[in-house]
Amino acid sequence: MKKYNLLIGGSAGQGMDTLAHNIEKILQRTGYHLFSNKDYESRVRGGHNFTQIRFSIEPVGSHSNEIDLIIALNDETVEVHREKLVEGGAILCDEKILSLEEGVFSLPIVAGAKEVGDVRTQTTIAFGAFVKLFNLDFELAKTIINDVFKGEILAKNQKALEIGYNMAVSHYELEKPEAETRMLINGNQAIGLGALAGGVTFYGAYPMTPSTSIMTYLASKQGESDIVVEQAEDEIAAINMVLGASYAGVRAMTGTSGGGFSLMVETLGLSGIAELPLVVVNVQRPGPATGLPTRTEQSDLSFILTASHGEIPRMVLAVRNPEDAFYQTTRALNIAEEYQIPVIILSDQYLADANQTIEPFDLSKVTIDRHLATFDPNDTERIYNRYEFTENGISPRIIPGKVKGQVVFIDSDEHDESGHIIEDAETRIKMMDKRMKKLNLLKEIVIEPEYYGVETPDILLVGWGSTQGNIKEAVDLLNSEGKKVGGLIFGDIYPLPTKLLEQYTGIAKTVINVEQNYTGQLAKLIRQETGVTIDKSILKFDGRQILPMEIVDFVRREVL
Amino acid sequence: MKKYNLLIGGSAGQGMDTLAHNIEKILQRTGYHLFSNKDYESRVRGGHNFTQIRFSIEPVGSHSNEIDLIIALNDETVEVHREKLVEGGAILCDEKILSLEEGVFSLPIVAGAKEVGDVRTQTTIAFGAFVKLFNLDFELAKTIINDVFKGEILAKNQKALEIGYNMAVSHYELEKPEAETRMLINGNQAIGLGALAGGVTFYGAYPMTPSTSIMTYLASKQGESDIVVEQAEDEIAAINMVLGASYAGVRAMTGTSGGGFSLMVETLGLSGIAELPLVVVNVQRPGPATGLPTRTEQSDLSFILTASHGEIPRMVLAVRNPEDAFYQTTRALNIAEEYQIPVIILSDQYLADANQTIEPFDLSKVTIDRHLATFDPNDTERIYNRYEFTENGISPRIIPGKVKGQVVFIDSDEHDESGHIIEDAETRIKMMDKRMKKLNLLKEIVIEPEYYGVETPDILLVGWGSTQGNIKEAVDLLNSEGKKVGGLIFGDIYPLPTKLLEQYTGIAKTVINVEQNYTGQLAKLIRQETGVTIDKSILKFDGRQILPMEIVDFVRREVL
Amino acid sequence: MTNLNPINTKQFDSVKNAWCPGCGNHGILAALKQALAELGLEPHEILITSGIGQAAKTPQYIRTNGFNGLHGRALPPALGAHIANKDLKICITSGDGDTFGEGGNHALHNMRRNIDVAHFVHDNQIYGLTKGQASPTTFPGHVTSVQTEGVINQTLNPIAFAIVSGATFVARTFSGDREHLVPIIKAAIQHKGYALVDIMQPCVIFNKENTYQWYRENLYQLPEDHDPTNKIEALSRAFEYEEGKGVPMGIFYQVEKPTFIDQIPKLRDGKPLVDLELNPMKAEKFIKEFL
Amino acid sequence: MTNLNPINTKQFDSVKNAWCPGCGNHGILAALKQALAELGLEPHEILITSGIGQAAKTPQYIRTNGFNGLHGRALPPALGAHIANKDLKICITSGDGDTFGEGGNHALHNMRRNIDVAHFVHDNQIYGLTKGQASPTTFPGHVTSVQTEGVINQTLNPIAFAIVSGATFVARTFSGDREHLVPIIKAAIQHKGYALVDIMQPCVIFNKENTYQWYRENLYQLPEDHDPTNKIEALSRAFEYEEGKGVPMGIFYQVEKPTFIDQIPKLRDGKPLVDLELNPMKAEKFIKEFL
Ligand SMILES: Cc1ncc(C[n+]2csc(CCOP(=O)(O)OP(=O)(O)O)c2C)c(N)n1
Ligand SMILES: Cc1ncc(C[n+]2csc(CCOP(=O)(O)OP(=O)(O)O)c2C)c(N)n1
Ligand code: SF4
Ligand code: SF4
Ligand SMILES: [Mg+2]
Ligand SMILES: [Mg+2]
Repeated sequence: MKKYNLLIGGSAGQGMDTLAHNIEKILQRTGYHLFSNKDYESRVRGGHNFTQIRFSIEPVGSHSNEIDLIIALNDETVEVHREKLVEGGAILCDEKILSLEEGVFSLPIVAGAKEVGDVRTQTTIAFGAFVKLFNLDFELAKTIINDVFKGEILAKNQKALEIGYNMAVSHYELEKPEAETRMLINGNQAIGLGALAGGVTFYGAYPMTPSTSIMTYLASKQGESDIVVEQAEDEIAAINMVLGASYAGVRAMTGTSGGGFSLMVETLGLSGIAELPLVVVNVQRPGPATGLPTRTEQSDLSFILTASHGEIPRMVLAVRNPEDAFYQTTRALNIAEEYQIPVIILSDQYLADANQTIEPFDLSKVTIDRHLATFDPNDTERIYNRYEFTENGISPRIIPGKVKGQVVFIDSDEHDESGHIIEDAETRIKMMDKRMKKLNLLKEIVIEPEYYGVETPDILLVGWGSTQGNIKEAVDLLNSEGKKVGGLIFGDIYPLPTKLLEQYTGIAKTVINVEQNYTGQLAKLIRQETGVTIDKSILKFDGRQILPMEIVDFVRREVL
Repeated sequence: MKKYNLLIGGSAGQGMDTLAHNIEKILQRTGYHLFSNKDYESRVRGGHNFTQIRFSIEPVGSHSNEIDLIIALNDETVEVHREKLVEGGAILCDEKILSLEEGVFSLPIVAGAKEVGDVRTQTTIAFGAFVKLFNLDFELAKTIINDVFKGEILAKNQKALEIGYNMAVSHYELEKPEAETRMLINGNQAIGLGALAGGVTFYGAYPMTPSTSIMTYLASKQGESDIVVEQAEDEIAAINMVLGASYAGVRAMTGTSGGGFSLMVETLGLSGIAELPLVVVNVQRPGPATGLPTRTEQSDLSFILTASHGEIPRMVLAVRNPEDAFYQTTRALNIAEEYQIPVIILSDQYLADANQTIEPFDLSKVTIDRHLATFDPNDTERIYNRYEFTENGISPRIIPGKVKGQVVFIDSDEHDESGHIIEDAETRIKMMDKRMKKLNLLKEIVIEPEYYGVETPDILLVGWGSTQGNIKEAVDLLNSEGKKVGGLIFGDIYPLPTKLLEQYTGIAKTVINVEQNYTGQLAKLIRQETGVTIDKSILKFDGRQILPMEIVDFVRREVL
Repeated sequence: MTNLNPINTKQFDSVKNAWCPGCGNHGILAALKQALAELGLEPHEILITSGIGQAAKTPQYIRTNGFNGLHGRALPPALGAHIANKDLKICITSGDGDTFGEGGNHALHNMRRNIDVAHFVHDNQIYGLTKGQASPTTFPGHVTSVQTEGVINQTLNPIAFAIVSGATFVARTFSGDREHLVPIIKAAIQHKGYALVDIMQPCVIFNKENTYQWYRENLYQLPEDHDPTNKIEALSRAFEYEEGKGVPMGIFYQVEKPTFIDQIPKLRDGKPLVDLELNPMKAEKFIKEFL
Repeated sequence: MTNLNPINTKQFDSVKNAWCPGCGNHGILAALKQALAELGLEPHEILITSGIGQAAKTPQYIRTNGFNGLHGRALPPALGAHIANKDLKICITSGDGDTFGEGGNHALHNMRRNIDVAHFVHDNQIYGLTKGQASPTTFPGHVTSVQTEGVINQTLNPIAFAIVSGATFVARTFSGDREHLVPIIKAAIQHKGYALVDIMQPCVIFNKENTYQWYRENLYQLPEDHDPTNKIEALSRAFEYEEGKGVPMGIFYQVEKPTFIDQIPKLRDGKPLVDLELNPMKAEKFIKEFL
């Protein structure tokens, strides 16, 4: 089936988020696959925001700029987006915005809301009209309204739904999907859920777009789960709180965006030398500095690879979709505790805010491996040493306060096995080796990137993180044109897994990195680690996620 | 002439610094070249500290562990260092530490101090003895004592000098140097002096070893120069103050060590997007975190290359010796203002604390190029735009408050030419291009590394910064053994100058990077930027500077 | 006195603001323009610094020199610019979170320095731009998306904090009361030393507790006989805030003390640093010391 | 009461310290061991956090659980550990610079939280470890290698700062007066809520102004009838410090208020977080919400 693409536009504060949510919910529950993404400005009221929802009976992994239906809550939406309509595309809006003509569903939406007695119900009226237009189940629509609205506004919205439903006519004849149960979830929620499944009981953070919704999601679960969420006075406090909690034996996590991450880097080093498990999520947005707060970019990779003065072992995981976001978060927590290192999860605004329908997470696949040591409290001869030298560099870890007579001492200075400051060269060398050789262990567990495409590609697209869906759709489009294309999309990114990379760069004639940054950060890492030089770059740094068609156009134009 | 190597050891607080200073001063003023370095612990009293002073009638650029004379202020010094004595080496100490024997100048130093009536004069007694031992000019010694001591302790030290001088016998017959005027200066003082010569009038910083002496040096000049030094409440404040001062039109600078630099990285990005000139000195010490506060390392390079979220143009200069430290500081100030970017000067504890005799700085070689624009205040039609688009990306800069009717607006958000927040893709792309293309301009002005050695080397040693002297001495030693060796030592490091690198790596059979870090950070940069893979690595990360002989031994052992 | 003079305020007009309709920031912006105009200041003579937040966007919307820096970092650039050019009139316009949350340490230490700036805290008792988390000035019990069971921390009292830290002019006013606001802004700008003005500013979207109406009901004037030179009296008044007596407004504290610049003779008596001639030869005497 | 019990304090012995002979830190360390012993606490029950500095080395020299973190960051790990395991008795031992300079923002906000910790500021009124620059508590006029014309900033008053910020136990004592020091340390540890103890600690090397003798001459006890529950009275006493009347010592302020943990029912009434069973299946119900 064709993928239908909706665009819902208006200004901040008009209730677009609720409208989009309702539409997504009914599509999801009807059994469609969908992918929706948000484009919004850094303001609370006014401006121009929009959400695009693409749905189909087949999986959808990317947004697209070819719109089938615009739902316009204001004139600006029509002006800005009309040109993106495909042939046969249409606009649904109030009669004051556009009057009835071919391709315009001009409806008395505002009048309807007046009838209800609350202008804010406009969006529910539009929802009702949408349900009718696409021949969706009215009862289902009602359930959704009942879920979303509470109190006195519920009745109003129920009424609005009916009015909207009745003012439209059924128009689109869609293939009906099989009834399957899927989750509708975005990247940040998936990370939050991963934290809960992974046993995080303390989340300390400072608000920063686009990471804040991880915090608010977890905060909303404080009543029904073990988690405690504490808002820090600043990001330095956030990461240090989390380290303190981790030291004391719980699974703890923090999240932020680039600017906040910048403030955390000294403490990242502390986690490395103190050998304290730490998971930090960086939901990237365009920098530098404040940059474009509500938009997307992948420009913190180079920074994060070596962030903090001095040298520590670390692992960097980029998440590619909500499923990845969930499972990788649970894995990151295990890795951090097993190797007693910082693990950084890289996401971005696109993924953070994009709702997708996916298979429900399988909790039986999730394990919580604490890697805690036991220590016999009756063995009074033995003294616990936090930094005991061991073959693989990982010292047994116990929880402070839990073994009578034994203490756990951690130190940000260079130290001996007991954790106390040293000055001598010999101990320093042994401790550096102890810590840094964890990188070798990590190299053994890194997961190879996903390869997608023809077996022996002429053209290899290399990317990482949230561009996965965009690249894969481009691969399909190009291969359907008869090209031989493959995509290699990294999730685990440091230490860099090199097997598939070397294999496919060996085969392909043209290797192209596709990245949402200016300097081609993955390409630089690849060259540094493997010597492989990438031939061409598709780099986008305007705050908007790349479209599959942009990749296709580039390849058509540049690869002959 | 042979290089003489002295080691002065004792515990913190015994006055070793003064003794070392006096010895250095008399050697310098006599006309010797000298190189001295400090090994000290992170404590104020006690522990074991020592200074090594190497001098000769020829230039000396490195320390060495082959000691000719130990001046021991306590037993520990003898125990720890005795084995480093060369054949014919000797120890000068109090009679209580060692009694008279072959190779021991056992003198009644403590008794002498008692005679003076102040135990602290021990070090001046030792100085007096040293002067006699080496047949140096007693009158010159007196002048030095008169310079160093003030008030009532001066008389005591004058007396102590005499007592010490008289208790020793002349022993060493040194070649007399030509009387030439040189400066005796360490790396931090040279940076401070560079700041003064370069027109810095505001230095804002937070104390952190080993960078603090830049601040105290500049603070001590507040009375006699234009500079104002302000101690910030933390490093975030320090760098932001400096940016504010730079914005307001003065030349401003900050300095710190790795941990403080970690806290500054968010603001580094601000400097990039706001296009504000900024010079930051990072005097490196071993990390991660608190690490080894008083020791040396070159482990912040990788970090600094990409420090801060998002992407900005920047320049990174490593300083190799006090001369470099001085001239590069003045150059950094010019570059920062010309390109309106952050320039980072990388030094380290070894260089910071090493006193060296060098040619007096030539102020006629120093220029202060402000690159400020003029703006006609009568042209009321024109509106000044801080971020005006220009061909090379550099916008005319005026000083706020100096042009009636015109305002200067800078912004950490992505902005338009006037500095105001934008959300659109087009302006974003233009602004990113505007800023990032400064990197191309920088590539045109980077200075190639110093090449030292035979014309067509078989073995190429590649290093950067403070290891310059150590590597050069190793090159000499190896070439004197009949090997064909060259050293390529980077000063300008980012953007990486590649001409000589490509030339010599093309010639040499074995390329070896010599670095004071664990991961071979320069080697990684070289591979990333040029694809050149380094064959072998000499990496030292124990907080002690590499000795020329360590390099020599490695080459003898590993390169066949 | 508070009559709007359209000719004078127009020079401060800048780009259209992006605040919500009804937001308390509109009133502060207008009052600030009016105060500057009434003081006869021109755009190029003024520098406004801010951090990040809704309040912190103020410099975007007023035509003066502006340094719209990082979240929490409005003050250090103000200090740097002040040292560099003491002739600039410096104002800081920033939010409660920016000032006392991320930026708390800078507030504390710049008050200790008693630098000559006027610091306007747009105190909406919430993080506005990031959509409604608690700020240090949010009242206990206030439920937000993060403080789901209500705020439990002691409210930071901007007045008491500023008095103890060393500010020499400490006042509270209300963005909804132009008659009170403009004179206080002017007095703060005219004060020599650190002037902290806590401006109650309704956030009509994310703070449904401290609304216009709530402020109107709870704000009250300090008594006529309040002695603003008495630190202890000022603090007693300040604490009425958290004792639930309401929100006192007016000038709590004002004393004359040497400012930062006053105490550095070179800066006090000399030309602004920015006007000094730069010449490498000035370093010649220092080179000699190393010979 | 303050009799040293050698059997009990020995369990706290750790590595040899690297402080200067005569340093005030020796007295604090000894008193802390004594206080812990007298309170019957065992090493594994206690967590001491600190930042970086001479004072901040204290956890190195006492055998308890220890988190010797980054400069200025003694408090956030204490909070994190406290939330994770409310059973740990938490002390913070850090310098005046660590606490109020680099760490000022954390001091402010953790006092607002009224977390149940005992915070001992080794207040030598100087940056000791970095060799004698001014700290926030250095007195005006004090000349250092950076403050070459003497300190010009208002002295941060730890007592007033803590009272205003929300600490619920605020005291000053002297490292040279073991009879005063040990009981105050014990009272601070026993207090439920944030206890801030400003311990005057001579730095015999870098602070030649505030010497043992200076403190002996300038310290004086709060009057017998001082009411530590009266905030305004406590502040008045605190300000005597900067009014040049000398350095008052004793318990300025002590009130009972719900602590941070008290206000989070789950933490107050439940097991420590660290003792909860972790099980992925606990997330099952949350997955359902996305269907
Ligand atoms: C380092 C950093 N952390 C977090 C943020 C996100 N942030 C922007 S504004 C803000 C809070 C604003 O609150 P306030 O200062 O009270 O301003 P308001 O919006 O309420 O006027 C936060 C947390 C940021 N921009 N930078
Ligand atoms: C981020 C960072 N900045 C600066 C330093 C350097 N530093 C170490 S201790 C210290 C000050 C110590 O003063 P204080 O806290 O009063 O402790 P004291 O040594 O006086 O006991 C400083 C500035 C550091 N270690 N880390
Ligand atoms: S969210 Fe609140 S503070 Fe921000 S503009 Fe809207 S009303 Fe004002
Ligand atoms: S320098 Fe001062 S604070 Fe540090 S150990 Fe010595 S006396 Fe104590
Ligand atoms: Mg606010
Ligand atoms: Mg101190």
